[in-house]
Parts: sequence; C-alpha cells; structure tokens
Amino acid sequence: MISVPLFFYFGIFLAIVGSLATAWGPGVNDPIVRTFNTEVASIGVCLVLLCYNHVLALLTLLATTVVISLILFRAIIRLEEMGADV
Amino acid sequence: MNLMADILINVIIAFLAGSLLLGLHRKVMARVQKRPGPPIVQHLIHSLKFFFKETAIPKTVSKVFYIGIVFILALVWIVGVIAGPVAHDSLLILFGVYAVYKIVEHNSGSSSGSPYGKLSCVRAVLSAATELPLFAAIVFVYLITGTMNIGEIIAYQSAHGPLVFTIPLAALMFFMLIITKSPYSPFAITKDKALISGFETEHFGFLRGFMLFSESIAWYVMLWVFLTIFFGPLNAVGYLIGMIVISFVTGFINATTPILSPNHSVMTQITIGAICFFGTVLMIFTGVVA
Amino acid sequence: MEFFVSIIAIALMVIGAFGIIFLKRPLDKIIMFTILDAGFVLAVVLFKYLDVAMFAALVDPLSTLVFILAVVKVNDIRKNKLESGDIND
Amino acid sequence: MDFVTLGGNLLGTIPLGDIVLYLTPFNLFLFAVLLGFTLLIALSKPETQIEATMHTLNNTEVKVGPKEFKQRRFLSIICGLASAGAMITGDLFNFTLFMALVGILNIGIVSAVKQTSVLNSAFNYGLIAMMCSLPLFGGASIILAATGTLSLAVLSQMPASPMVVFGAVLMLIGILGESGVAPFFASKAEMFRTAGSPFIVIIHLSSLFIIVRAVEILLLVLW
Amino acid sequence: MLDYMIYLLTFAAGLILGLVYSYKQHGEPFVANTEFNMPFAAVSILGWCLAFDSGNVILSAIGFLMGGFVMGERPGYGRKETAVGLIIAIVLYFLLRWTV
Amino acid sequence: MRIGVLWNKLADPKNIPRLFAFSLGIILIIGLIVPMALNPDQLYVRPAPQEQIDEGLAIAPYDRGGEVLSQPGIINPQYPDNAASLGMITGYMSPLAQWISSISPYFGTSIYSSPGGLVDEILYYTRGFDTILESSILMMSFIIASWLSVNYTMNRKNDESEIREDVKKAISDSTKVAREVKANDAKARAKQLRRDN
Amino acid sequence: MVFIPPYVPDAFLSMYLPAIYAGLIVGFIGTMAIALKREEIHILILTDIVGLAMIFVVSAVGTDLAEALILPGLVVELAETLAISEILLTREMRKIEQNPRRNLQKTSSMFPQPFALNMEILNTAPNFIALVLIGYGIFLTGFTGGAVAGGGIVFYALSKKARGLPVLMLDGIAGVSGIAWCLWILGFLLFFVAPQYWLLSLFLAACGLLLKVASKVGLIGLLMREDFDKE
Repeated sequence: MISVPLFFYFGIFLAIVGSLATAWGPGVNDPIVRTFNTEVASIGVCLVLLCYNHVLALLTLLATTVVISLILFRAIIRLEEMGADV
Repeated sequence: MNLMADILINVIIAFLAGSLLLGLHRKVMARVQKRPGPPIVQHLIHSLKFFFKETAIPKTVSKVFYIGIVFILALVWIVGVIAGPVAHDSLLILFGVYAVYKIVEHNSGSSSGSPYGKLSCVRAVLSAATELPLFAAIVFVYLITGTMNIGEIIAYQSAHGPLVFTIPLAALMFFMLIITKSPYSPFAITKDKALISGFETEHFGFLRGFMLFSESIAWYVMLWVFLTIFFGPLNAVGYLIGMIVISFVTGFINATTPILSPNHSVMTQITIGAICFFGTVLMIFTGVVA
Repeated sequence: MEFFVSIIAIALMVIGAFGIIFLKRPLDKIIMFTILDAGFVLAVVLFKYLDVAMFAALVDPLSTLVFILAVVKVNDIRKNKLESGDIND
Repeated sequence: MDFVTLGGNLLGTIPLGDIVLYLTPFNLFLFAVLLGFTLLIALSKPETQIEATMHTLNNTEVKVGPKEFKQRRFLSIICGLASAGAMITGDLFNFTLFMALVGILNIGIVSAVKQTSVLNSAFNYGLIAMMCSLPLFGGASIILAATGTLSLAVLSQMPASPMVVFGAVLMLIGILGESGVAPFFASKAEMFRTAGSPFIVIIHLSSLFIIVRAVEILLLVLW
Repeated sequence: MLDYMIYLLTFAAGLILGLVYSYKQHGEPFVANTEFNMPFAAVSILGWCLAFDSGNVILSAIGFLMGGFVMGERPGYGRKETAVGLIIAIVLYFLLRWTV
Repeated sequence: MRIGVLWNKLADPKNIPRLFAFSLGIILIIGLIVPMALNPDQLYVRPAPQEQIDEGLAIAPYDRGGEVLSQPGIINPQYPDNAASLGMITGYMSPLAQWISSISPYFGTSIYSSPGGLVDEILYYTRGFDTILESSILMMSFIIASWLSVNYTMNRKNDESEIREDVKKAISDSTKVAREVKANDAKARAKQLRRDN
Repeated sequence: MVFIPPYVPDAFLSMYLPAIYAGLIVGFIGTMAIALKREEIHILILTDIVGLAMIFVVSAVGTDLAEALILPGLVVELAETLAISEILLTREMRKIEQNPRRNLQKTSSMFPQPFALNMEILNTAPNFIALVLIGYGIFLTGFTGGAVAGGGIVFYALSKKARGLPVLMLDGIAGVSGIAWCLWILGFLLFFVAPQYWLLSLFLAACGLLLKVASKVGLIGLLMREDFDKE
C-alpha cells in the first residue's frame, strides 16, 4: 500500500513552492527562468490530480503544459528578437 | 380597458409629461443661473419640430444601425412604459430596458463615424458603472419586499409604509441614477458639451425627433419607477407633484455643479454607490431595517 | 518496498524542484527538470497507472526539447545583442 | 428563491442532459434583444471613422478592411449567439463557460485592428479574462462542493451557507472583471476607440446583459 | 387614464397657443414685464378654477387649455397671472372640499 | 494622495489587470477564514482513491460496472429522466479496449476513455453542452491567433525587403545612434568578458 | 463489488480542505505577484499560476464531475494563452512598425531568424515519438486524445526543417477542425433526438472532438516552427 496522503501533501507543497518560486524566486526577472519555475508548480498539481485519481485530467495537463510552455517561450523569444520592452 | 389603447394612452402621457418635465427642468436651471430660459413647452415643441425637418444621412455611417438604433431606442422605452405603468411587471425587465438603453446610447454614437459620437460612445462604456448602484437598489427593494413585481411592491408599501423610510440609502442610489440621466448633470459625460451633442450629434431630422421622443418617455418612466418603488401607492396628483419636485431638485443640482471628467464621474458614482450599499447592508444586519 | 520507492520518488522530485529553482545556468535547470520528471514518473508507476507513466515518459523528452530549443535560441539572441552593442549592459 | 418571483412565470425548458435551459419573460426579453442585435450585426456594414489630422487641414479616414471585416463579423455573430445562450442557461458552470467564451470573443473582435492603444487594452483585458477563469470556475466549483449541484433550479431551493456566499462573491468578482465594470472599466473602455461600430456594440451589449443575468443568478443562488 | 391624457394634451396645446400668441403681440427683445394684465388674469383664474374644480372632463380640459394659454406666454409675461390663477383655484378647491 | 489622482490612475488600462489581481488575491485570502467543508452528497461520486486499483480491477480507476452493449453502468446524474440512454456509454468498451483490458490490469485510464467511459459520458452526454462551449472557446482563440499570425505576425509578404529597409533607415538616418552603438560596443564587450570569467 | 459509493468517501472529505486551501494560497501568490509586477510578459507567465490554482479548486471536489470539468478547463487555459500572447506580439510589432526609427535596433528583427543548432534527437526521434503519441491519442479519443495527439503533431512539426508559414496547410487544418466541430454538434444533438443511436453519437462526438483538438494543437506546432528553426 502506498501512502496517498504523503503524495497529496507533497504535491501541495511542490505547487506552493513552485508558485512562490515563480513569483519571487531567484533570477525570475528573466522570463525564461520564470517559465521554468511554473513547471515545478505544474508537477505539484499533477501529483494532486494523481492522488485524486483524476487520471485523464492528469494526461491532459501533461500535454497542455508542454504546449503552454512552448507558446510562452515563443512569445518571449519573439519579443526578445524584436527588442521590445515589455 | 383595451390593452392596446391603454398602452397608447400611457405612451402619449409619458411623452407629454416627460417633455414638459424636461422643459421645466431646463427652466429651473435657467432661473438658478439668472437667465430667463426658454418656455416650459419648448422641449415639446423641439421634439415635434424635428419630425418635420429634412433628414440627412451622413456618408460615413453604418446605415443599418444608424437608422435602426433610433427605432430600437423608441421601442425599448415603450417596452419600459408597458412593463412599468401599464402592466406592473417585473423590475428586472425594467432593468433590462435600462441596459438596452445604454447600448443604444453607445451605438448611436459609434455608428455615425463622427469623432464626437465616438467619444460619447466610449464614455457610454465607461459609465456602465451606473448600472451597479441601480442593481444594488433593486436588490435591496427585493430583499425587503421579497418580490420583484411592481404591483406586489406597491401592495407591500400600502401595508408597511413607503420604502424610502425603510431603505433611504437605496433610494439615494436610485436618485443618483436619475441625476445621472437628467440633462446637464455632473455625471452626464456622454452628453458633455465638449462633444457637441454627444451620441446625438449626427442624427438629424426625424431621427433626432425619435430620440427626443424617447428621451422624454425615459425621463417619465424613470421618475415613475422611482416614485412607485420608494414612495408607495400614489394617485395621479401625487405622481405629478413628485415628478415636479424631482425635476426641480435635479434642476437645482445640475445648475450648480460642473460636469466631472469621465473617470472621476464614474468613480464618484461607484463610490457613492458603494457607501450606500454597505450602509444599507449594515442597516439590515444591525436590525435598523425590519 | 513501496515506501522506499515513494521516498526515492519524493527525494528525486525535491532535488529536481529545488534544483530548478536555485541553480543559475539554464542548462542545469533543464537537467534538474529531467530529474523532477523522473521522480514524477516513478510516482505514477507507484500508483500503478502504467499507461500514464508511459505517456509521461514520452512527454518528458518533448518538454526537455522545447526547453533546450528555447534556451539555446534566447542565448543566441542575447549574445547577438551584446556583441552588437544594442544593449548597454 | 425560485425563477417565478424573479423573472415571471416559467414559459418552458429545454432539457439537454444535466443542463436545462429555461425561459421566463425576463430571460426571453434579454434573449430576444440579443438575437435581434446579432441579426442587425450580420446585416450591417461598418462605418467610416473620420478624424482630423494633426498639423494639416485634412481628415483621416479609418476604415475596416475587407479581410478584417469578415473575421470581425464572424466573431461578433458568434459573440452575440454566445451571450444569447448565457441569457437562458440554467446551469451555473454553463453560465461561466458562456462568459469565458464571450470574454475571448471580445478580445478577438478588436484583435485585428491597427491602433496600438486598442491592442494594448485588448491585451490587458485578455489578461483579466485569463485570470477570471479562477474566480469563475473556482467559484462555481466551490458552490458545487457546498451544495452538491450545479443546476440553478435546485440551487434556488437551497439555503445559503457561508461557503456558498464565498463562492458567489468569487463569481461576482469574476463577472465584474470579465464584463469590465466598476473600477475595472478602463481596460474595456479603451477597446472601443476603433472603427467598426456594428462589431464593437456587441462587446458592450454582451457585457451589460451578462451583468443583468448574473444578478439574477446570484439572487437565485443566494436566496 | 384617458382623462389625464386629454388634460395633458389640452394643456400642452394651450401652452403652445399662448406662446405663439404672445410672440405675435410682443416682438421685442426680452423684458421682464412687471405690469399686471387684467384680461389674462381673468382667463387664468377662470381656466385653473375650471380645471381643478369643475369635476367634468370636458370643462376641465377647457380649463387646462385656458390655464396653459396664460402660463405658456413667452418668458417674462404671464407669470403673475398664472400665480394668481393657481392660488385662487387651489384655495377654491380646498374650500369646496371642506365645505361640501 | 488626493482621490482624484487615484481615480486617474484607474483610467490607465495597464494598471487594471494588476488592480484586478490585487482585489482577487484579497478575496482569495479571505477565503481562508470562511468555514469550508465538502458536502458528501454529490453527483457522480467516485470510489476512494486507489480503491479500485488495489482491488485489481482491469479498468481501474474508471470501472463503474455495466456490461458492454447490454447493461448500463451505474451513474448518478442530476436529471436522469433527461438522458434516455444513461449509463450505456459508461458501460461501453470498444473491441480494442476489451482486448487490452484482458491482457493487463494497468491500462484502465486508456481503456476507459477510448471512446466511452464515465468521463466521456459526462463530457458528451449529460453535460455535453459544456463541452460544446469549451471546444468553441478553443476554436475561437485559435481563429484569433491563426488569423493574426497568417495575416500579420507571420506574414512573409511584409517581411524581408521592407523590414530590412526599415532597419537600414533607422541606422543610417541617425549618425548619433551609430556613434552610440560603437561606443557601447566596446563597453559591452568588456562587460561580456568580465562576465565570462 | 460496489462500483460507486452513495456518498463521497471519507478520504476525499478529508482531502478537500487542504486542497482548496492550497488552491487559494497558490492563487493568492499568483495574483499578488501579478499585482506587484509591471512587465507584461511576466504577467502573462504568472497567469499560468492562477490557472493552476483554478485546477486545484475544481479538482478538490473529487467526483467524476469535477474531473469532467477540469479537462476542458485546461484546454481553455491553453487557448487563451495562445490568443493573448499573439495579441501581445501583434501589439509590439505594430508599435515598431509605426515608429521604426526609435524602436528597431540593429540586431532586432520583426521576423524569427534561424539559428544554428544541431541535435541528434531532432533528426532521429521525432518520427517515432510523434507516431506513438498520435497513435495513443487516437486510441484515447476526446479531449485528452486530442491534446496527446496534438502534442505529437507539435513535436513532429517542430523537428521539420522547412521554413515559411504553410498558409495552405493552415487553411486545410482549419477546414478539418470546422468539419470536426460539426460532427461533434451532430453527435451531441443525436443523443437527445435519437437516443437509440447512442453508440453512433458517441463515436461522432469523440472523433469530432479528437480531430478538433488535435488539429488545433497541431496548428501551434506549425506556427512555432518558424521560431525554433535551424539554419
């Protein structure tokens, strides 16, 4: 038997730490780093979904996370290329 | 009486009474500002006059909306008359009527292509905030009486006394809406004289006639709703006196206050609305309101 | 047995998470992200959802690849800007 | 609180599984007005916006190009239909979804224009619309957790607990942000400074009507 | 409601007629006329009294027409006459109500 | 600060998302003191976590009973009378899914959504209208995004020549910029060197 | 064997409070960070966190309904991010276009430029991984399948060498997804009009949704390959 609460609370912990890091972590003034840190939070959410047995939602979350980070990176890179100040 | 005849009579009354009251309003403002002012009947004559003037349609307009919107405006306020004085229906329908009125204000400004109309249109969007106090007032009326039906609200008031004594702050919120909609009011940012005539700038001839016609009805309906839901069952003389008094009061207020800048106007209304809202909530929870 | 695997999975995830947050260089972060993902896959396996684990294992290289592409390209752009003197610091 | 005290007699329902659309005179009025406006939008051509040019005596014309026109008209018609649907829906989550759809369409309607100020406000409004997914969906699901149902017909019969009130407050702030009233007016109001009157009217119309409807829904849920 | 509509219509008609008539009589720029015009005062008193106290729709309508005629004169004219008429009519109304 | 100044700040679109976020955050944190508890009487209840997989059901965690094409699964919607073929989707498995379920107990997730299964029943049937909306939202945002990229942001027609010319003009027109570039060049190189070490 | 309990199991009841508090806290952190941040691209990234908080709050209910509500919510988040980031790009490009002298620097480019990168994985893996993902997605069908298969298409498109926006292909994809949407609506209506054909409706709905989501997500890949392309 595995301990579901263990992973549940760990998922919550990861989500909070990840979002804290995204908000005020070291070096987050670089948008790339900030996007990296959202991954930590999203893995935390994945764990929570796993503990709730929302497995299909978990699959979708994994797939969309990749695509969202792709979109964000594209925006960041294009803005840097343009030299836009946002 | 036949329903159609009833509607027709009420619409005519609303138009005549509304335009005379608006004339009175203008006269009061003029007297406060030490001008002779136009005769009271002037507003009525204006409205009628426009129906016989030549109608010109600018080249730049979006035609369907430009013409359609004035009929929608008239139609909407006739629905207001039907839902209010004729059928004593749900307050929420009147609220919906008011919302459509804002849309019409917005779109008649933007469909003309004139920069003045456009500015007025943007300001109409800003002033969507005036909706909220109106809502809050309606919700409080609803909370106290337990109904949205105007007829039942009147019945409640004849049993328990006018609502204005129970929830004065809600009445104040509603009154602020009336001030907002009165001509030359400090909150009338859509009709600021810097924008010529605001959203009406590019509507000529009978189109303008329809607009004035609906505005008179609108003024009558709003006063009617205010008097009905806050001052209980009134007879014709009561309505007459109440409407004249409110026109007087708004005339005084509008004559003595400058127009506010758009965002200040919106935030003032919202602030007053919020204060009244929390005041009324406080009154309800502390048991001041039975 | 399962308890030890849980501990390992959690340890992997902790290392990965804090690695991502505290390491400076982007490429190090990518490696740490892979560790985090490995821990996560382990957790999914523990929960006995093998198809999900398979999928996670497939997506892992994908997201890593996206990160690498992004980091390399951004570095490229930043280097260009520095060399040409467009940005002053 | 039930439908009848708020909007008048129940005229009929449209059952679609768990989601039941219902019609009262009040809902029907809003629905009909929205459909009417959508029809007008489908029929009308945009206006030409004339502005004075700086430093010369000429006028500048701002027109809606043919490509842009098609795209914007399509989006506005869908927006009209979506807000018409929001007027008659009888399910809490369904309503929030309609709102999210209206939000994204509002951005889309102005996204094709050239003025940067308009794009700026569209972007800022978009940020709000994205954030709104938390209060809207979250509020609806908190109400679901507290009462065990999402159907307005059932919710209207239930007494409100503090949790329901909290969910309703969350939903309210979501609605305020999404429809751009009160202190959040600026981002939405700036979006109207562009040509294409038939299209931008639906932005305003949908948000106003959604507030009207939202008040009905909040009253149903809370009392 | 029909009677109220008739009153309003006749009143508005009276206002317009009064305006047209007084512009025919006085074409000069704005003057605040302080003279008390006896015939107009009589019309006003008669009109308002009929309007308020007759109790008959047609008579009241005629009364509103006459009252409106005086009240609707161009700015600066007919103010005192209207005031006198209104006061007398209202006093009469209350007298009638209390005595009968 | 005077209230007018504050109000003027609210008229700038750039501040609005931040103000909204702030008020939303305040309300969220107020939520921590609101007494909250899950009402146990819910629709579409599911078994406790890991219960089905521990029992070794082939299609855990989505097994809701029922036999393929004959007996509906157990399902608890809001309005059962509005859904005539209720539970059939939950009880259905495609032939491929049946085969997979016979070989391993660990592929329940994939099996029970291919197509059929409880989530599909909710998504397509009892709450299908929601899904119409969701997919419309998706479609609309993609229409917006792809329209913008095809017609503007990725449009190759206004690429190359025009943009290059713009760049050239921007640089050649302004000798000042060129001078600055040179000056900064050296500075930047020095900094870069320092940073690399 | 009891397949569903009459009431929510105790495990979920005890998990509710921590989960929803976590959601509130994550949401609070995200919103406060947005309130304090000025740069717009950062705000865009931070809204992602707010979306995660939404997933927390919805999933905390712990029923099948909650899961069904999360699924599309996720896809909506994705879609909105895409639209809004595109608007941000458009705005910046318009700004530069209107005043190129002030805004364009020497190394700046309005359009994505190729860069030098040669990775083994980009040459060998994509066909295989993409195929597996697409196959798995088709097997799953529906939202999840669409997202998975779309991920596969994204990956495939990313690793391709061709440059230039394939407008023709975009149009084709848009057409496919439009037809898929119609399929899905048809299936949905069939459920209520003719319940005896539920199996047909199910397949219509599921396949329609799969095609729709997959084609849309795949479209991202086509758009992206401009940016992450090699020389």
